[in-house]
Amino acid sequence: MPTKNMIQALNSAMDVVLDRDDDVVIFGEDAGYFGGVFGATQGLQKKYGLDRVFDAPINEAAIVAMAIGMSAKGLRPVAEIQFADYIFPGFDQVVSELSRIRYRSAGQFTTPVTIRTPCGGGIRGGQTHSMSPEAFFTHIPGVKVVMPSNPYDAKGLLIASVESDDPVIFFEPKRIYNGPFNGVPDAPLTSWATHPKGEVPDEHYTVPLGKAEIVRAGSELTIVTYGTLVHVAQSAAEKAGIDAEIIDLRTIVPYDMETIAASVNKTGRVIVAHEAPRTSGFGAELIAQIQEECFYALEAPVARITGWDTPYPHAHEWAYFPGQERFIRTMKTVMEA
Amino acid sequence: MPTKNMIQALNSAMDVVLDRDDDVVIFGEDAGYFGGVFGATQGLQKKYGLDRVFDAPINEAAIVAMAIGMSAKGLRPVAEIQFADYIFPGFDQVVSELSRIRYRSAGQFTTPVTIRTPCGGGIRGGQTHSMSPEAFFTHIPGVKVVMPSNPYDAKGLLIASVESDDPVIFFEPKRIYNGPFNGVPDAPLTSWATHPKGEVPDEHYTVPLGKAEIVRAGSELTIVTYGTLVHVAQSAAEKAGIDAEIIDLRTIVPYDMETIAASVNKTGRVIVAHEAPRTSGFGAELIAQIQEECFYALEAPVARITGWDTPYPHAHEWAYFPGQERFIRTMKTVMEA
Amino acid sequence: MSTQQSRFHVPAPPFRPGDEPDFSNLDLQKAGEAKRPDPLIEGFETRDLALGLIGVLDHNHQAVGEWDPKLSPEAMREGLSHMVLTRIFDDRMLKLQRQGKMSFYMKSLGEEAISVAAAMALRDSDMLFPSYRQQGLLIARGRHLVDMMCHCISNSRDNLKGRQLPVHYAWKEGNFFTISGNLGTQFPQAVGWAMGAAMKGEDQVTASWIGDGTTAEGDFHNGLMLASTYRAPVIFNVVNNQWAISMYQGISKGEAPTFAAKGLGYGLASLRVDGNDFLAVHGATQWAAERARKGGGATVMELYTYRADAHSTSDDPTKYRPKTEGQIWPLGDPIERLKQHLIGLGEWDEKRHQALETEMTALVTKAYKEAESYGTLHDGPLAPTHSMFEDVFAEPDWRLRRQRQDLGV
Amino acid sequence: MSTQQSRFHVPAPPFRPGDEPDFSNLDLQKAGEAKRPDPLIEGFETRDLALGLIGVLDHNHQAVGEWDPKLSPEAMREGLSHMVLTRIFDDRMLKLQRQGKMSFYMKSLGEEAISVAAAMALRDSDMLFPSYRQQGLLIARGRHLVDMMCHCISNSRDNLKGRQLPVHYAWKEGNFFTISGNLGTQFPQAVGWAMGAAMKGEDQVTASWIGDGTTAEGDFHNGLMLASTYRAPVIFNVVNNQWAISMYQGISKGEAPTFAAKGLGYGLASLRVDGNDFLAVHGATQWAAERARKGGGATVMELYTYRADAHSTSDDPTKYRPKTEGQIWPLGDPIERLKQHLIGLGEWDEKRHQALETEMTALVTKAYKEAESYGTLHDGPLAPTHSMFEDVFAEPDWRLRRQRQDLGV
Ligand SMILES: Cc1ncc(C[n+]2csc(CCOP(=O)(O)OP(=O)(O)O)c2C)c(N)n1
Ligand SMILES: Cc1ncc(C[n+]2csc(CCOP(=O)(O)OP(=O)(O)O)c2C)c(N)n1
Ligand SMILES: [Mg+2]
Ligand SMILES: [Mg+2]
Repeated sequence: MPTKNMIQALNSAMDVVLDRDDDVVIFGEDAGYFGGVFGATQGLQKKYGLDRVFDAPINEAAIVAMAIGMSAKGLRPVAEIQFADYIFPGFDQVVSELSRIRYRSAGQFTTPVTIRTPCGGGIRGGQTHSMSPEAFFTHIPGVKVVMPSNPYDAKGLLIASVESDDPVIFFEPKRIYNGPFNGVPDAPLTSWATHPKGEVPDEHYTVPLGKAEIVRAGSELTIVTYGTLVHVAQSAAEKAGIDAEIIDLRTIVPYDMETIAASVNKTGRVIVAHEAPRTSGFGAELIAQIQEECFYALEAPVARITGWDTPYPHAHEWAYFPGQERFIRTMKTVMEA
Repeated sequence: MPTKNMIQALNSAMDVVLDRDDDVVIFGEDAGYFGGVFGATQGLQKKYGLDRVFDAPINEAAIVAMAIGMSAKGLRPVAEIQFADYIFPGFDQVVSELSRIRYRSAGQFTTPVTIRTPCGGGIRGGQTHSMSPEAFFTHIPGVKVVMPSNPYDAKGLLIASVESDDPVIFFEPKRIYNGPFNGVPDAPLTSWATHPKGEVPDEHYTVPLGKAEIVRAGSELTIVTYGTLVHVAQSAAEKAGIDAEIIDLRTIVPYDMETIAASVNKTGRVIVAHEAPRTSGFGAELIAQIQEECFYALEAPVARITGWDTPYPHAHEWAYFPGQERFIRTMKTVMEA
Repeated sequence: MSTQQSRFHVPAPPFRPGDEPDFSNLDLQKAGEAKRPDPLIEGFETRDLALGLIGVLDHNHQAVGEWDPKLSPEAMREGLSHMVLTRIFDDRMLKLQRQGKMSFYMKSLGEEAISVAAAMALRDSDMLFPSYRQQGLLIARGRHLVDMMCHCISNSRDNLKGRQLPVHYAWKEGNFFTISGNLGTQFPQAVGWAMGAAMKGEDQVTASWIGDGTTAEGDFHNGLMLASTYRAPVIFNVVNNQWAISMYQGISKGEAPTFAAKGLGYGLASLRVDGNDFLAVHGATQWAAERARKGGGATVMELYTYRADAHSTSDDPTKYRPKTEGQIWPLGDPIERLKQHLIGLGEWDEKRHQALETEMTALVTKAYKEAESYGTLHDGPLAPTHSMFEDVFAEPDWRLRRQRQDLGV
Repeated sequence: MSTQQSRFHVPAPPFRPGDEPDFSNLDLQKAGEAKRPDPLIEGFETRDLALGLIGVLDHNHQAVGEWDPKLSPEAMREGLSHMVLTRIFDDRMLKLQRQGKMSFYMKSLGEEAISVAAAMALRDSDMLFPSYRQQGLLIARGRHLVDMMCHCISNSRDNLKGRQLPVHYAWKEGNFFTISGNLGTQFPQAVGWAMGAAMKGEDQVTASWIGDGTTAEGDFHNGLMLASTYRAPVIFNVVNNQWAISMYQGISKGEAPTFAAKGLGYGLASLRVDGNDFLAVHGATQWAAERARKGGGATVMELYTYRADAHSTSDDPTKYRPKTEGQIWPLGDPIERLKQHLIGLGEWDEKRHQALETEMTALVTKAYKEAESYGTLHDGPLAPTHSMFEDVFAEPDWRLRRQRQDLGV
């Protein structure tokens, strides 16, 4: 089986959908000729032509709106927002339009748009190239929210997103584009080639939206997370020698509460983790639902590992990022509670 | 003591700050000559002149940005966004700019802006005049979020917001502009004149940001809420004959966890309630923090009473709005759990 | 400009309540004077059209000049009939709103030519992205009055299942996009649709409408900018009815000479048109559609008119403008002008006009009777309550299913 | 325009890697030709200036025409010196970035006149809202190199406490606003500041800068629209360096004849200026500042130039444009042109120029030595870790205090 890093897997997913469906079009800032600042669309304009893969003006609101119009017309646009930090000029078109057109037209018009955008810190991007804004999108009725943690899922989830008739905001944790990350700042880069999920078929396949994956089975503690932190959690569990069950949500909305509840009912102890700021982060939603459904199984308060309620600082990036150390500390606290 | 409805109280607050501080300026769509579509700024242009109170073009991003520039220059702008549903074109200027200028300039520039905006349903406004988008703003480090539930607080909190050196998003639950609302759709309108919090001094006073108020003391159950639902909760408690302690947050960020925890530790049972959609609503944050701090005091899962995860439908407004009936049902469930 | 010191400046309208309005020094280009260039002219070269005023019907109600679409009397009578119906429909709906039959209403009084003439100049297959004040498009495209009413009173037959505020229509079979309550969002969406049509090799044109106040929104720019980049086959209509709720057009126009001139900076064809002149709107729309269909890209069209009634059922215009302003508005009334033109041609008379009004009134009355038989917002029946959980996604997820259960519907 | 069918269209640059770039048919107005109207001209009347090109230095390096600011030789030498220092500073920072001393860097190679001449034409009390490519403003306003470097290497003396990516300076004493990583947001903010100045009765002018690609953003429109409405004393600089990372200017310009022309639709004074001509930038900025200070409102100024190096340390431009494009760019190099002008006047020579370069290089080297003594991003010391919890609010609330405790700092 060929190995791919996450960028290559995403590129392969777009190649597959462009090839199978003439209605798929791809655009974004620098996404055409250049192939994107991270290279995710590299080679696609050359292969499919300027009509299918093209550059878009620097205006994220216009990019989302154009995708809406195209999708209502019958296309399946895949729009790239260069960094998740820059999605906010387009937020109104997501909240007020993209998410609601099916609803407000009672199904007459639909908007099967996929918005891809790199998120997260750990690459010294400073406060405007490091955000994890997924929680904002989880509060919008009518959009699905996805964040893969590895190349295999990235490709399968992206194809599923493009093929979905619902709009999907597809977050790509850029820190792990080139390899998994254990959450130790100075750790040497590991490559996806050495990871089982680095094996990515060239063909079409999907990973279903709405289904979490248990990436580590365990009995003492449940960790619910997604994106880069899946790997940090795994490394921390190994290092701490705690038999944690680690759930990679993959799809954030709708989240797979069945898988979460089954695990929590088994372990009785839970940590939810994300890189975004703590207050009103998606961890809060998970906790609210977990305590509602598994109250009597809980043996300790559900703990949150999150970014702080500050912008993502450039120089103190590693004091902000929830790394291995913070995971281990919190795991111990929860086990002792 | 003079009585005022909420619009009059807000108007009086602006009158006071305009009078005391030459740096206060007020603007918004229709906010100048006309005095705002709800009349909150009525008479102020006439009294203070076109230089202090004026109309703004229909562009919410520009309104926020202009406020930012003015505030950095040393003014204290109070900007009105006509409906909270229309704040999203300005979301980027809030997330990426307003909230961060103090931080990213290490205190060299500050942005003491107050953004007032009417929110919430119950007035047959349909999906674009009914939103309660406060949760989005609670996830942004660097902005404070306020929502009063009565005229006295409205005036005191608005003055405190304008005088605060931090940016404040000030939500006004428009359903209760003219009188408290018990959450029963066909109930006759009651006036603020009959409510103790309808007594509003003409002079300057403040209600401190960050301090909740216990609007009903009780021993059996804690209800944490804000805005319109404070009144619905009160009416439901009376009707159901449950001795609920009702906490009106008043400031949503930073929320008054001390008051909440003290109450929860006493009652052991909790409901959090808001009108906004459930998933990732602010209730989730409250629950996450409550279970963290009061885990061992909790006798039942914390329940959420919220809007549904749909847009606010026009015709089925009352099936969406969390009214008295839904409160009573949930209170009983929590008491029986 | 002769000021010598920087001062804070806020534009103010010429007249406020209490003032005697007077438009006698409004300097408008005369009907028939504007030249009609080839529709494939370079956009930036349309400067004179952006600053002038395209008119066809002169003060004697005669059709003059190059922009006359030379419609047949039948076509003009059809236009007249649609406009009359639109106005009578609006009047009835307003009354019904006052009677509590619906929650909200917005009339298009004085602006009927803008939508009706555009609908007639476009093909039925052309796509429309309107705002809330172009009900004439629906009328002209033959939407059933009963269906329009069922939406407005949010009853069991509302094709939007009661989810939208009245007048926020959506009608896919009529190529009429779902109207947003959020101003301006449809402009860049219309470009996306138009790009899609071009990608698919279709010759469909897309037209969109916003108001003068809405040109201030970022989405106005977003739409024009996108169309300028991708040369999209789209018509951007700016309905300059002088008012945006209580704010006069100067608040959004600023120092711009006209709203049409805002298109020039994007290199788009830019026209200013007498919006109360049915023939001018028709001729200009035809021109813009031809330009779009032939690959010339977008046109920005300012339709100069006057909002003759309140903004909506929620405001009282006498609070912010003189009551008589609309009456003395120099461009007159679009129905009256087309009617007089037809009479001048000997193709119409007062009696037929009265008969038309009577007929349309009866149509509206009959339609409302039927519509009400399917329910009203106040008394029901509405769409089934559980339908409020549908169409959030293609399929409801576990959260929506559970919430529906919670509500017990 | 001669197309006859609507087709999907995406603008493409004239040259891509592998092509032989050739600008010989770039039709640019000659230096000295543009007329200089009174600064209080009506904005819309500046059409010729928006389509032309204001230039002062001709191909013989002589100053010609009405826009010549007639600077003293001292002033020009000062400008030259600031530009040389800016370039040497950039070069050194780039090298240090390559050595891992900082995380990121962005040069302004070829664009030095744009910032230096503007800073010199404005008063020090005028307010600046720049983008990330106007380091020349800081140099010309005399910011200490050590302070600039301490920010870039995020050390213990970084006045931004390590919170911002390198080159995202903020310097309040220098009236230099905090640079945002989010493109374009500063344009409408600058208007707010300018309005504030006007409200306070000050004659301060506010100037802001964005790139050609950024004109596509809604905030470009938002800024111009606000300034047009409130007649704010602001100068909107659009640095058209032909590229926005990998996208050529056509993607944001679309069918517009020039970027300057985008200002006309707002009725703002609109100028297109040779951005590689120090004297033209100076003269035009002076004109715009006079206009603003006298109450004439805003000016949009396109500065026509070429981004002579990579976008930032994160991209390789040979992947998307011919390597030689910058070398054959017809407007030459701003330093070389001012230098030759001074030599032509007998006010400068090659020897002095070399001495200047040597002196500036030494300055930069010395400054870096000092800066490094306060730490580097890689090896520290940084600002104290607990400082990351400060300045979120005026006072940290309980959440921030607790989070700081959690982190143990
Ligand atoms: C984004 C947004 N902001 C504000 C509003 C509130 N609003 C509704 S209509 C209106 C005035 C629009 O004026 P104009 O564009 O001139 O259209 P007209 O009503 O005159 O047809 C305003 C401010 C809104 N609906 N959406
Ligand atoms: C809102 C936003 N979108 C996208 C980006 C990513 N980005 C950074 S610089 C840049 C190109 C800007 O080009 P231009 O405006 O021409 O300025 P130049 O770099 O040429 O000076 C892009 C797309 C950003 N910083 N902010
Ligand atoms: Mg209007
Ligand atoms: Mg550029």
